[in-house]
Amino acid sequence: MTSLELREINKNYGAYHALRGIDLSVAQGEFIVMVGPSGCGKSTLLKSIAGLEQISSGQILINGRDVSRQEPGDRGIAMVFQSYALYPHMTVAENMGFGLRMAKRPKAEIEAAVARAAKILRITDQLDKRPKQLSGGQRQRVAIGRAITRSPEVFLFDEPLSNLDAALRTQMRVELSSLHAELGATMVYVTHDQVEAMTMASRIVVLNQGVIEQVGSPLELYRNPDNLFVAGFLGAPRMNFLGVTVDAVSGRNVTVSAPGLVPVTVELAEAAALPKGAGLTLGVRPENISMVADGGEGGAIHGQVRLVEHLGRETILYVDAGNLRTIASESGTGNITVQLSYVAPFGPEQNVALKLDARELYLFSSDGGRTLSARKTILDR
Amino acid sequence: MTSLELREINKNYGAYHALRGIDLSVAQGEFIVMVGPSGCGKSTLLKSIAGLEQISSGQILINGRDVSRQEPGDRGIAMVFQSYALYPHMTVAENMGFGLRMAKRPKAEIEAAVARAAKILRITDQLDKRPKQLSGGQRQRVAIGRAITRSPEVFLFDEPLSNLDAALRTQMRVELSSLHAELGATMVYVTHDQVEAMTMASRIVVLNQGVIEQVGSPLELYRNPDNLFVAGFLGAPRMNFLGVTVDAVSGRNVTVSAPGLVPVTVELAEAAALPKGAGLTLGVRPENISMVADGGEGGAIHGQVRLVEHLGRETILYVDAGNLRTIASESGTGNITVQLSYVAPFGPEQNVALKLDARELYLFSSDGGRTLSARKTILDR
Amino acid sequence: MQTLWRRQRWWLTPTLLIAPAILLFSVVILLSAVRSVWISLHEWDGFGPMVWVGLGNYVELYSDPQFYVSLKNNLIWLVMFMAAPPIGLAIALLVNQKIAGMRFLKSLFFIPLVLASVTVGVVFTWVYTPEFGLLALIFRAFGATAPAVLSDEHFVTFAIVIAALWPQVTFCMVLYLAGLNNLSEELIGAGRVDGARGWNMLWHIVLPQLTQVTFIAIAVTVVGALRSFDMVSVMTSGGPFGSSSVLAYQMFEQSIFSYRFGYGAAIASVLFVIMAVFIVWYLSRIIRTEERGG
Amino acid sequence: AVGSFPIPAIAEAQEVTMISDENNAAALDALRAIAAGFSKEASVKVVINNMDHEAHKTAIRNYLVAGAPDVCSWFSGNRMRAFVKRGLFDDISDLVEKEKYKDVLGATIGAVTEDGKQYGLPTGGTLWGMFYRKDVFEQYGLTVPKTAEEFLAYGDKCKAAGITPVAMGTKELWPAAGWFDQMNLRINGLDKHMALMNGEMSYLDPALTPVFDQWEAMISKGFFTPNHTSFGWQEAAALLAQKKAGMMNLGAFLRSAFTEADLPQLAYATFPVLDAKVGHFEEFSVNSIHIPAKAKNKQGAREFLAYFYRPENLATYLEPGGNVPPRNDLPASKDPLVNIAVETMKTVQGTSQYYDRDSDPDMAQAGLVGFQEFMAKPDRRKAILTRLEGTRKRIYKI
Amino acid sequence: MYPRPIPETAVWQRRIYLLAVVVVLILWLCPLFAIILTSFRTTEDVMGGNLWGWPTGIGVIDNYTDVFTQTPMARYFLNSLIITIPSVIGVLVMSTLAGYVLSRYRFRGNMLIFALFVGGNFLPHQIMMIPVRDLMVQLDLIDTTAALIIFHVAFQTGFATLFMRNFIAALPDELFQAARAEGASPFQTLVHVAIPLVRPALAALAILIFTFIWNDYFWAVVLTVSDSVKPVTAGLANLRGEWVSAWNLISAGTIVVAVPPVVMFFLMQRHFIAGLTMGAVKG
Ligand SMILES: Nc1ncnc2c1ncn2[C@@H]1O[C@H](COP(=O)(O)OP(=O)(O)OP(=O)(O)O)[C@@H](O)[C@H]1O
Ligand SMILES: Nc1ncnc2c1ncn2[C@@H]1O[C@H](COP(=O)(O)OP(=O)(O)OP(=O)(O)O)[C@@H](O)[C@H]1O
Ligand SMILES: [Mg+2]
Ligand SMILES: [Mg+2]
Repeated sequence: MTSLELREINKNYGAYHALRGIDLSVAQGEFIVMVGPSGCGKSTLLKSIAGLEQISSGQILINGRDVSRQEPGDRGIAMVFQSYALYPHMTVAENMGFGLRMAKRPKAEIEAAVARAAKILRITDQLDKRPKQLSGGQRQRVAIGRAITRSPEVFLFDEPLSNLDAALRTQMRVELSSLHAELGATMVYVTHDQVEAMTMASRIVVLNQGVIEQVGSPLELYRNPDNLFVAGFLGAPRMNFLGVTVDAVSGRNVTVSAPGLVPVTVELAEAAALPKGAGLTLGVRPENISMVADGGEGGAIHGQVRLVEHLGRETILYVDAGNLRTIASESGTGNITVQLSYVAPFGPEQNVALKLDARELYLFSSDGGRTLSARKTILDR
Repeated sequence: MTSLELREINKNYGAYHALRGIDLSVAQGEFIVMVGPSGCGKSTLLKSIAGLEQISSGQILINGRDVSRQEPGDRGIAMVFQSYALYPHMTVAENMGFGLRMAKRPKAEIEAAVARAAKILRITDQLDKRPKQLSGGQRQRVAIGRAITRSPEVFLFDEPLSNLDAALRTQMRVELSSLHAELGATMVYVTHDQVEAMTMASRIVVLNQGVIEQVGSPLELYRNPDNLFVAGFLGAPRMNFLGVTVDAVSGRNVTVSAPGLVPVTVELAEAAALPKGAGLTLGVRPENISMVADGGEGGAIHGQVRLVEHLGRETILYVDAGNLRTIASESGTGNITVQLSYVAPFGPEQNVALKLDARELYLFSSDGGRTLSARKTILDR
Repeated sequence: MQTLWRRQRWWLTPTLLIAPAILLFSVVILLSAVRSVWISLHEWDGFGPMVWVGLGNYVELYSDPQFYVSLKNNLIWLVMFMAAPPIGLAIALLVNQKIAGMRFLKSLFFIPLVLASVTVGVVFTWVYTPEFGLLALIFRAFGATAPAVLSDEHFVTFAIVIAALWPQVTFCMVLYLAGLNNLSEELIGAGRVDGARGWNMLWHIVLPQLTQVTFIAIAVTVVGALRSFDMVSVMTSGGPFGSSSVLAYQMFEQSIFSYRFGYGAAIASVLFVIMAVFIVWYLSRIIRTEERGG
Repeated sequence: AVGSFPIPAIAEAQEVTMISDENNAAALDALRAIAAGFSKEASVKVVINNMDHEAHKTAIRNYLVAGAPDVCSWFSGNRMRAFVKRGLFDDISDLVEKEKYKDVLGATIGAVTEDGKQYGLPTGGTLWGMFYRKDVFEQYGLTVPKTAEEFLAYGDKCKAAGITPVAMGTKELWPAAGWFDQMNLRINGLDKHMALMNGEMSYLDPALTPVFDQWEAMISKGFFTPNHTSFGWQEAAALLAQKKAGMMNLGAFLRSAFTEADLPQLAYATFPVLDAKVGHFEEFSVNSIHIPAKAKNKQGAREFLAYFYRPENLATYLEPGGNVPPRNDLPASKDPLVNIAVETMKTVQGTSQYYDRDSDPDMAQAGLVGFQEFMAKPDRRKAILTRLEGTRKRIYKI
Repeated sequence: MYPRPIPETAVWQRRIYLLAVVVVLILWLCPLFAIILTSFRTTEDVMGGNLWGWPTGIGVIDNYTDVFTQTPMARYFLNSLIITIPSVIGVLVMSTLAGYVLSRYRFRGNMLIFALFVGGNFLPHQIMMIPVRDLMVQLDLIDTTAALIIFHVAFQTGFATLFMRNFIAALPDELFQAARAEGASPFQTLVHVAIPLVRPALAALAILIFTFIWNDYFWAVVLTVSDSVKPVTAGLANLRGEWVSAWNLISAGTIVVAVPPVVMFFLMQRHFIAGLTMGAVKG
């Protein structure tokens, strides 16, 4: 059953076109995670669904009802605001119970719901404080608590865990997932956290400049991004993009190379007439690059280590690959990011060779960045 | 040279003791990252350093001057507030230039500084907007911009990147690091992001309930946590803690076991008189566990897969290890977290055996969680 | 019914909420205002038959020298009264401290507003009285003779405005006291970090947060200046020889003393047109400020 | 004289309400006592609502139109006429006839008569004249000036002695007009004065020239309190009491400025004769009491008026305020100033009320301002008079 | 809080500050002392032109008792309360409702209605005398407290609406959005969100409106004649004579009449709470 349906949603702020023709259909009980760069319109979309922003055109249906003209309170939604929007004059408990109180629920029920939410959120001992006496993360949890006490049909979460520490975040993630499972409610969840997106979502929606770039399951998006934008957006550190030219095409295989890059062969999604010498973009995730000390064999790229970041066990290396042309890289200077899942014995200024995992290469057209390479298999569970 | 020195800082909110005897000495140009659970007092400490909260006792020295009684504006600090605290009546550009304007800097200089910060923060085209018209992430960047235009002696950042998307965050991380290198300013940086903490910090300060648990370089803290709290706090997913009893002690080696856990031997920091049968906590990071299908050899723990989370390349598995007693685990039901750096072919309900990396085991005393195991070597750069 | 209500609630509720105020206000105030305009087109002594004179009253007003004197005085009032908001703010800032006893002192600061305007006028007359007045006493202490300000065509309005400022400042003080309680601590903190203090803090951080209050304060001050009546009536009756009259007083004088309601209403209408200019400017400012998010 | 069934509804209708503007506490008490006496005698309840004088002037326009009481205070003369013309006061000629008031009222009846009908009863009058302190006169060897020349001499003598010849406070405007009235009466006589008051004479009439000439002479000689526009009459009267001024043109209420101990020093003199050919006219303002046309209980009001107007009642009411009784059959007052006034009134050939009571209110307002301005800026005489004339023309549609 | 609170610990600073405030207060209230001193004076003293000097004779008790005996002051006091309290409540209710709608709803004519409220506020009220009187006659309310209450509520609503609108408009938008999202009806939002947050404003408004209505005399004169409905200002005016004004009594009366609004101010300060909206939103 379709729980939430967005039809051709447009939203203008004066001359600024914040949402452009958003079409999305969400099934009952789905967990939709919305990601996209800052300012792409995620909050605007959530507020539009909630009815807090008047959409400029389009239709919003919740459980089949057209709610486009309905009051937010009548839409059966609950929302966690990015800016929290806590009632400063109410205690935490009052903040969380407010929605139920407005719905004239019995006191005992309200108290029970608040206590339950507080327990999940670990703020039971903060219930009598007021928002101004709370830390940022505590405020954020109150904001979440306020939404979950109401048990609505659709939850709208706007970066609800951004101010929590890792441990709490992991835990909240699990809690929200189990809440989701328990209530069977539909959730629309905005986050910038890759892990949250990957682990919680039934489907991820990638938004960019007010447009949906791709919708799909997390692994689908990760393994088979529709385009360069999605490929670059999911995965941290992000995929490396190299400017390459076509050397040869044979059936569904294309060989590309670039100055400083040993020719590599990539399988195409479909046989295509790629003229020789055409410019394409080659994508390779940092984790699909392995390193050997210079002189080691099989290196496709040679370069010099610029910066090493140790994340405990993992190591991220930024390698300067000389005259290799990288696209939209972090600092614009031909750096390639490599992520190793071991404590790597490389230091800055060391010359290294990089090996690319041939099965995990992506090819994108240079116009619009459409993905050209073959779909990668996704492991079944 | 000591840039910032905190001496015995205490801060009470009424009866609540938010900071307890904080002692810290920060050298000129250091990048201190402060981490700790939500509500532990990080923001309070930053505000105290800034002079926005009156400390209850103690002393704050900046570049040798005792600033405890000085006005925030005189302390030579700039701060990014967790709540942004943008001036709603000023445009983005005015917000960012305000500090310099107060310092009566020439207009051209202000404009240049603002333009530069805006470029770093990618908000050049937002300069004429007012905070109300910005998205959450854009606001946060303005708040950062406001701090960096001022180029102060000490920067105080309170979760400055929490509302940015991964790509932008990575980029901002690099930008802030290079800004740090360029200015040589001292930075105190609060974050919940493990990657930021590990990559940016000269030293990490772990705060817990108003007390400093440990101070040290990222890898130091990661490899050699002083106690169970620090061990659990750094690293995501967090370290697994198992309740174990001492089987035998021989010199600096202790053998521990538990029902469901094959005895393992751990090297102690120093020879100690651990009575046989004494209760200890064994720590092992998810990444130091490897999995074999049940029946595979070398398994220290046997269990059943509960949940599999695919993060693209990595996989996180939650394994139910039967009657093994785990401590302070995420959902309290004897789950062990395993992180594999490959797309793992395990599915829920599958029986598995877990192998622990013997060199990477940690032992903690059961009283207070002091680390008992030997120091792990840290790879030199 | 229930669903109808829920469906229509978004416009019904605000309509119902604002209806009583609009209803009462229109019936009592607006209708009266309209009737005043109607009256201004007549010659009328307040009880007899009204005689239609069209724009006659306005024509007469146009050539009435007293009208220009009053108008000029109103302008003086307007300009000088603009001192009330800043002084009121200054006092509000002075007393906005939590110290034992401050609440009591605050209440005392408030007294000028509650004194009957007759008394205020009289007291200030005492201040200005030649020979016995406070001003005279002070001047005498320095061996000088105080000017008889209330007898001087040129000084008299200034003297009255000063008296009228006393309660007006208090009025603004109360407004600002309320406003100062709505300041955002966080913004002030940010300003402190940015090095704003003293005047800069006030000007760049605090005042912008007080714009809404300042709007109110300016409105009441303008209203006070344009409606000024009591003080003129008590202190000089518009004298000496009409030189301190203001439009409202002239209107009152014409209506009540001279039994010329039509003429009085014409003055009021002109006064109102002047105010309308201000109101338009004022509202456009409010809208602009709000759009900025201030 | 009322029905035997005190049914509440009727009793309500039988109530007599009165609005007074009595500000003398003792006089108000007397009024209430009279009301109480009437209530007892007639078993009709009398409710007295007292109002302050200034507010009453505003209020009466409203209550005469809507919510009228049964009896109200007001002023005789032109101010009464304004309401009579609008039919707002009841004709009480019947009462006057029945109680034969004409016999006891003498000339003052004219003040409440319009077109031969009476619309009110005069209550108390104020006789205006020059007041001075006997001890001051003794101290400086002054004598009461009886003629224009004597007055000028008096003035010079005062100036020499360092006191102001005439205390004057024109903040309330009317004292300047009173001075004009006095001079005009002395120079042009009552008829011409009333012609001016009634709008029948021009303010530019040459007859007024000597008035303003002589007045200007006094002003330029500095006979009046300097900065008189800063002073209300009370402050000016204080100057007299404090021996800083020689005389003051006012009514007997001026005594309130004197302490109990100083009162015996206060003396009255008529305004000096400026032209011997002109008869003796005085300014005598009379307050009055009326029945509004919209009164509910006009019969009760008449009964109450009759009761109130009994000599003994009227006397107790007038005594505290020091007002001159309109009836000639009242016992002598304990107040010597009142008795002097009564005596003076016997020789007077005619009275005016006061500038602002005699002239059209619109004109009066303009005139009051004009005279104040003249006193402050005598050189503007021409402009002022031209302005007044313009006002007169407008009002009387000439 | 701004200005920055002087810390509790700086005892001396606090004392000196308080002292400075008292000094300013004394200068500020200079004219008031003339009134107080005058209310102590005897009539002779007043007539003697002793305005600023020390009273030569003490007439305090006489003066203050006269205020109550020469006029039905007690009755007037009661009337004033009967008029003022419902009026203030009425004004607060109406203006809060209207201000809320005007600040939180965008609809066509919003600004026009607001302009009318503001504009009505600017009318010189004397000009409305006759129309208002006629209205009250038509409603058969003339000479009742109801007439005064209705008029005051209507007239003050103009200013009060301007006041409340601006204060409510200054509250963060997100709070209202949150309430809407939580299904609070507009009225519930008003009661549970807006009103608690504008408490200082409501208190200030209550004080001001109370003062204005308490001090009104003009409309009392226009709309009432009976002592049984007149407010306390009438008593004050009654102390002024046709010719003679006993300033000592008037001063005493002024002080007596001024007491309730000052007490009101003192009590209402309880609601002047700083930082009410702290912690509400990030921004
Ligand atoms: N004004 C206050 N009154 C009482 N308690 C307060 C006040 N401000 C903060 N606290 C408490 O002090 C503790 C520390 O707050 P702080 O804001 O420093 O936390 P934090 O470490 O920044 O947390 P977060 O990561 O959630 O931002 C919290 O438990 C909070 O509830
Ligand atoms: N009231 C407004 N007026 C004009 N522009 C606005 C307004 N509100 C938002 N915008 C613009 O619309 C765009 C989308 O904003 P939105 O808040 O939806 O972004 P977001 O995707 O939530 O970003 P973030 O991740 O930073 O929160 C932004 O570029 C923002 O500047
Ligand atoms: Mg957002
Ligand atoms: Mg914090």
